Amino acid sequence: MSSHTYTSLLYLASGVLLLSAVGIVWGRPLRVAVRLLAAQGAALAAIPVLGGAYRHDWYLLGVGLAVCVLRAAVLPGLLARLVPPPVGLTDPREQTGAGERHETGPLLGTSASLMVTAGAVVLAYAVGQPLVALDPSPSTRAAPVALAVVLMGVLLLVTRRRAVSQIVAFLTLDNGIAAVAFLLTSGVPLVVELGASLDLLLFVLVTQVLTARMRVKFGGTDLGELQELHE
Amino acid sequence: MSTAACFAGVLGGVSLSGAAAVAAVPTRVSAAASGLATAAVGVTGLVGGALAVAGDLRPAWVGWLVPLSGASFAADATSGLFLLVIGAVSVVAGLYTVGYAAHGHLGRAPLAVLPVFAGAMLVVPLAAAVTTLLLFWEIMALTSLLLVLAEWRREQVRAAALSYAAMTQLGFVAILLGLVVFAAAAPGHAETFPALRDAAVHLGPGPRAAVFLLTLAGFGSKAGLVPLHVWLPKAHPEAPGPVSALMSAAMVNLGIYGIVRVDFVLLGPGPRWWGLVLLAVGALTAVYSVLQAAVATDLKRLLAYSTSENMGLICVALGTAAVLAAAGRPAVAAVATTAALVHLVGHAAFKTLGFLAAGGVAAVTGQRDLDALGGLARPMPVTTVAFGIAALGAAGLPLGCGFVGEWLLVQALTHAVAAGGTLLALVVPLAVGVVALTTGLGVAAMVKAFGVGFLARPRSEGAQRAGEVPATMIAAMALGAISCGVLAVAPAVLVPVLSRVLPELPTGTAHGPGPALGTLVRLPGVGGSVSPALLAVAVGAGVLLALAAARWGSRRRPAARTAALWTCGGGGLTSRMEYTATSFADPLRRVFDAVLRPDVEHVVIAYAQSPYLLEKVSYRSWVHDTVEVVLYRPVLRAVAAAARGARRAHTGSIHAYLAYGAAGLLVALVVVL
Amino acid sequence: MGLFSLIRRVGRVAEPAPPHPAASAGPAALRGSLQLRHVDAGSCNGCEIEIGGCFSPVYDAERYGTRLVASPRHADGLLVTGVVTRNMERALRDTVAATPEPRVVIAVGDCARNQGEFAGGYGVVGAVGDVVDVDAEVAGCPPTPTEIIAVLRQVTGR
Amino acid sequence: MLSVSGVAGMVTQVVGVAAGAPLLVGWMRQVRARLEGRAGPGPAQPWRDLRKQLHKQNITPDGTTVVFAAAPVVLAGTSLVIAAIVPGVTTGSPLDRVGDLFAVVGVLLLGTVALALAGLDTGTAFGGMGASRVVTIAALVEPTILVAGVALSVPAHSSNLGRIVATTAADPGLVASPAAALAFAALAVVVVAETGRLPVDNPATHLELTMVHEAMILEYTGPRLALIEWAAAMRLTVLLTLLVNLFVPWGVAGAGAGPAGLLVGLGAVAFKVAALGTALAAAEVFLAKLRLFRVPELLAGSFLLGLLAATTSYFLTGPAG
Repeated sequence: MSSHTYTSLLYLASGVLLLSAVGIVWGRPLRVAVRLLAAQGAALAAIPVLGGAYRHDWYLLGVGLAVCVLRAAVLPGLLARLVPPPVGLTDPREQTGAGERHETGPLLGTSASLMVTAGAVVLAYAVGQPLVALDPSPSTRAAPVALAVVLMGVLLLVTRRRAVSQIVAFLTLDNGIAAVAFLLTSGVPLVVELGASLDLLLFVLVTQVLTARMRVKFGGTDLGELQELHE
Repeated sequence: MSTAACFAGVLGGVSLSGAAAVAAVPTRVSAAASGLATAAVGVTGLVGGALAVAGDLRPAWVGWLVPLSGASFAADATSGLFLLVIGAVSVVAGLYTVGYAAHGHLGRAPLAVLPVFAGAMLVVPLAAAVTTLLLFWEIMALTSLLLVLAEWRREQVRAAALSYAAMTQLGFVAILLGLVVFAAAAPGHAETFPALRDAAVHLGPGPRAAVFLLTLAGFGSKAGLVPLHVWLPKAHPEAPGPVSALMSAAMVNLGIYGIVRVDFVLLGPGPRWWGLVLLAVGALTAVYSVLQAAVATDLKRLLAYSTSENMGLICVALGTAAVLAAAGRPAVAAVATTAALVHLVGHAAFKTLGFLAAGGVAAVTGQRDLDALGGLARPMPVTTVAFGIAALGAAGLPLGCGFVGEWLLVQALTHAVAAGGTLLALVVPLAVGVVALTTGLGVAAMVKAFGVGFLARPRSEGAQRAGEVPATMIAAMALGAISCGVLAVAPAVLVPVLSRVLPELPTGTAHGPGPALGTLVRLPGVGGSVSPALLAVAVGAGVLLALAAARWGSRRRPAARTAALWTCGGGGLTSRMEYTATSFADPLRRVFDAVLRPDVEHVVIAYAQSPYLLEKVSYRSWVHDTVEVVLYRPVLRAVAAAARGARRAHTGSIHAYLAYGAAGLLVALVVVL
Repeated sequence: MGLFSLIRRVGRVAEPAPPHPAASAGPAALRGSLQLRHVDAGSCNGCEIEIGGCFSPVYDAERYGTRLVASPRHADGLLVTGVVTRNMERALRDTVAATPEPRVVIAVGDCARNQGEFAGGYGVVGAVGDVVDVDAEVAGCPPTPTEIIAVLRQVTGR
Repeated sequence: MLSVSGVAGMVTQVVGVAAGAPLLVGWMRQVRARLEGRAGPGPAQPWRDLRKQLHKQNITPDGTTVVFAAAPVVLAGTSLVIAAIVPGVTTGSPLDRVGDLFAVVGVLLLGTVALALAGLDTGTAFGGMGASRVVTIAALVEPTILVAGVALSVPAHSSNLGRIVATTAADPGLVASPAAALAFAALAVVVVAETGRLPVDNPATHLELTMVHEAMILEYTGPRLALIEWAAAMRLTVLLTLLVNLFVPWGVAGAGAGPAGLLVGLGAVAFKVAALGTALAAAEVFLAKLRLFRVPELLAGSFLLGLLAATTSYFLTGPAG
C-alpha cells in the first residue's frame, strides 16, 4: 500500500466516523441510529486495519479485526434486538410500545443539537491543533475528527431520553475515544482495548436485560419517567 | 487644478442658494426649485468626485470658517468615490422631488432643507480635520432630522425622530471621544488627518483599541450596524420618499466612509482582531436585519432593514479584507476590499430605485403596508418595473446589480479558508454560511415585497385607486434603473475609479494587481471567473430557445383564451382569500421563532351552545425588533427611573435649590481639601 | 432491509394487460397521454372506490398513459361521477370551462349517464349529459375498474 | 477560449439534457412503479405528455400579468443555461468561465424566483402558499450549497465547475477524501430539496395543502405547463449530473477532446445519471414526506455536513493548501 493510498483511506475512514456520528445526531428513528453505529464501528476498525496493512504489523491487524467483529457486528446486533422492527412488516399483535422505535422528545431539538454539534466540532478542531503540531503525521491529523466524535457522543448522552439512545450515545462516545487512541498512538495494547470492549459488552448486556425488564414493568423506557419513580 | 476648499465652497454656495431660492419663490414652484437645487448639488458632487478621483483637488485650509482651528479640506480618490455615489443619488432624488413634492407631500421648510442636507453629505468626505469632519457630520445629522420630521403631525414620525435624534447624538459623542483620544496622541495635538496618520504609530495598543471601538460604534450606528441599528428601520421609512432614498442609499455610506477613513486609512492597518470584530459585527447585522426584512410587512421598513443588511455585508467584506491583510495575503485582501466597494455602489443604485418606487406607491395609494397593497402592476407599470429591477438587485441574483459584489465577497471568503491558519479555517466557512443565508433570506424578502406588493390583486381601497406617478418621478426612476442595469452587466464602468481607490487603502492593491472587472470578472492569483454580461446574454439566448421550443405544435393548437381563475369550483375569489405578506413570511417566522420572538394573539370565540360552533376567530401577530426589546428597553427603563428619582428633588422651592447649591459647594470644598 | 425483501417477495402485482382497444374515441392530440381530473358531482362514492381501484397496482391504469392530476388546468379529461346535484351544478360547469381544449368529459357510472337510482330526486338537476357535453360513458353501478380502464384506453389508444 | 471541441461539447450537453431530461423522469417513475408492483407506463411517457401539452389550448387566467406568462420561459431558459455550463459531457464548455458554481446557483435561484412570482401573480391562495414554501426552502438551502461549494473549490483553487471536475478527475484520491464524502451527503440533500423530491416535496401529490412546487403551477395549461414540466425535468437532470460529476468525474471529456471523447463522455454521464436516478427513485419508496416544519431540521443537518466538509478538508490537508 502506498503512503498516498494509506493517507486517503485513513481520512475516508475518519470521514465516515464523523458522518455516522452526525447521522446519529440528525435522525430520530432508533433503527437508523443502530445501523449508523455499525457503520461507525466498521470505520473505527478500519483505522487499525489500515495501519496494520500499511506497516505490516500483524498484531495491529488482529486488533482491527477483533474491533470490527465486536463494534460493527456484535454490539449493534445486540442493540438491534432492542428496537422493534418497523410497523407493517410484522404482525401488529406482536407490537409493544410504539414509542420505542423513535427517540421521542429529546431534551434539545434536532436543529439546535445540530448547531451545538457544529460548535463542538469547531471546538474539537481548535483544541486538537496543538496535538497535531506535536507530531504532524497523517494519523495525528485525523485525531481532531475523532475528538469531535467524542464530543458528539457526550452531547448525545446528555440530550437523549430513551435507554436505547443512551446506549447508542455511550457507544458513540467509546468509539470516539478508541479512535483517538488508535490515531494518536498508532495502536493500543490489545489487552487494554479488549478490556474496554468487554466492559462495553457487559454494559450492553446489563442494559439490555434492564430495558427488557423495564419494558415489561413500565411499558416504556423514558428516563424522565424513571426520575419520577425515584421520587 | 482647484482646491478642495474651493469645491466645498461651491457646494455650500449651491446648497444654500438653493435653500434660499426655495424660501423665496412662490409655493407653486418651490417643489421644482428644491428638487432642481438638490439635483444641482448632486451634479456639483459628481463633478467634484470626478476631479477628486483624477487627483485634481488640492488640500486647503480655510481659517475663518471654524473658530480657533479653522477648517481643512482634502480629497483623494476614496473621497471621490463617495462623492460620486452621493452625488448620483442626490441627482436622482432631486429630480424625483420635483414631481413628488408637487403632489403636496412636502412643506416649504423640508424643501428648503433638502439641498442643504445633500450639500452637507457631500462635504463630509472632503473634510480633512477632526473639527471639520465633526462640524459637517453634525450639520448632516441635523438636516436629516429635520427632513425626517417633515410629516411631524403623525405620532410615529415624532417617535422615530426622537429615536433617531438620540442615537445620532450618541453616535456623535462616540466619534468625538474616539477622535479626541486619537488627536491627543498627535504631536502638538494637531487634528488634521495627515497629522493623525503620523500619530497612529505612536499610539499605544490600549488607546488604539479604544479609538477603533469608539469610532466603529459611532460610524457603525450611522451605517445601521447591529446592535446600534434600532433608529434606522424607524426613521428611514417615516421620512418622505426622496429623503428615504437619500438617507438609505447615500447617508449610510458615510458610516462606511468613516470606518474606512479613520480605522483603515488613518489608524490602520490594524491587528487581526479588528478584522474579526468587523466580520462578526457585519455577519450579525446581515443575518439579523435580513431576517427582520423577511418578516416585515411595511414596504419601506423592509427596505430599511435591507439597507442595514447590505451595510452588514459590506462590513463582512471589510473585515475579511482586514483579516487577510493582517495574515499577509494582500491579493485576496484586495478582492475583499473590491467586493466591499462594488457592493457599496451597487447597493446605492438599487436602494435609491427601491425607495423611489416605494415612495411613489406610498404617495399614490396612501399605504405602506404590504398586507394592504397588491395589484399595482396594471395601474403603475413603470413603478412596478422599477421596483422589480431594484428587488432583483437587492436579492443578489445574477442579472441584478447586487450580484457582482456578493460574488466577489464569496470568492474572497473561499480563498480565505486556506489563507490564514486555524482560526480563519474555522471562522470563514461560518461566514460563508452567513452570507449565503443572508442572500437566501434576501431573496425571500424581495420576492415577498414584489410579489405581494405589486402583483396579484389589490387588497385595499387605496391600492384599487392607484395610478401611475408623474413624468418627473418616472424620469428619476428611469435614471436609477439605467444605472442599476449598467452596474449589473458591466461592472467594468467602476474600474477607472476603483483602480485609483484601491492603492490608497491599506487592504487594497498597493502590493499587486486587483481583480479584473472586464467583461470577464477575474481574480488575481486565484482561479474563478464570472461574466455578468455574457451570463445575461446566455440567459437571453436560453429564454429565446425556450420560446422557440414552446412554439412546437402551435399551428394545431386551439386558439388561446382567457378564463376565470380556477377556484376549485367554489365561485369567485376575493382579495381576502389571497396570501398576504404576513402569511407569506409565516414559514420563515416559525423557523426563526427563537430569534424573532413574535407576539401572537389568537382569539377563538365559540357560541355558548357548543364549543364547535365558532362565532369569531381572530389572529394577530407582531414582530418586534428583538435587539430593541432585549437591549434597549431595560436601559431606557433604568434611565426613566433615574429621571423620576431626579424629579423628586425638583420641589420648585427656591430655598431648596439654594440649599442644593450650598451643599454642592461644601462637597467641592471637602473634596479639594 | 425489510422492505426490499418484501418487495422482492411480492414481485409484480399488476395483472397482464387485456388486448389492445380496437377503435379510439378521443381527439388525436390525446393519443398516448391522458391526464384526468375527477369531479364528484353527487356520487354515492361507489364509483370513487372503483376509480381508486383503477390506479391501484392490480389494474395499474397508469401503464396506458393515464394519470390523475390536481387541477383541471392540467387535465385533458374529466371523470364525472354521480348524478349532478343542485349544489354541484355550477362547480361542474366551472370545471369544464377551466379545462383547456381539446378535452373529453367521461361520465362514469349509471347515475352520471342517466341519473340511475336518483332520477327525480328533489336535489337533482339531471345526468351529466344534461349539464355539459359528454364524450364518453362508462355503464355500471358501479362500473368495475376493468370497464373504466377500457374506456380510458379507447381515448389514449394504448 | 472558444474551441471547436468545447462548443461541440456544450451543444451536446444542452441537446442531451433537453432530450434526456423527460426520459430520466420517466425512468425514475418506471423504477418506482416496478418497486410498487405496477407495470408502469414506460420511460417515454413524459415525452408523450409534453407532446400532448404542446398541442393543447393556452388559457390565461383573468387578472394575471406578464409575469405569469414569462415565468415558464424564464424557468426553461435558465435551465438551458445551466445545462450549458455544468460539466456533464465535457469540462471545456465555453460558458465554463462565464459562470462558476456560485453563478450557477444564482441562475438556478432566478428560475425558482420567476416561478414563485408567477404563483403570487395569480392571486389564489394556493399560488401564494406554494410560492411562500418554495422560497422558504430555497432560502434555507442556500447556506448548504455555498458552504459545500467552498469545500469543493478549495482543493481546486477555483470555483469554476469545469476546473473542479478536471481537478478531481486528475487526482482520484480527492474522491475518497472525507471532505468529498461529507460534501456529497450535504449536496445530495440540497438536490432533493431543490428539485422537490421526497421527503421535502411529493411530486405525485394531489392534495393542495401538502404541495410545494405543484401549488404554484395549478393555473398553468398546455404549452406553458409543458415548458414548466420540461424545465423541472431539466433541473433535476442537471443537478444530478452536477452531483455525480463533482464526485465521480470519470469519463468526462477534457477541454480538447475529439468527437470520440465527447461520445464517451455522453455515454458515461448518461449511465451515471441513470444509475443515480434509479438509486434516488428506489430510496423514495422508503420515504414519507416530511412535515414542512421538519424540513428545516433536514436542511440544518445538511448545512452542518457542508460546514464539516469545508473545515475538515482544511485540517486534513494541512495549512499548506
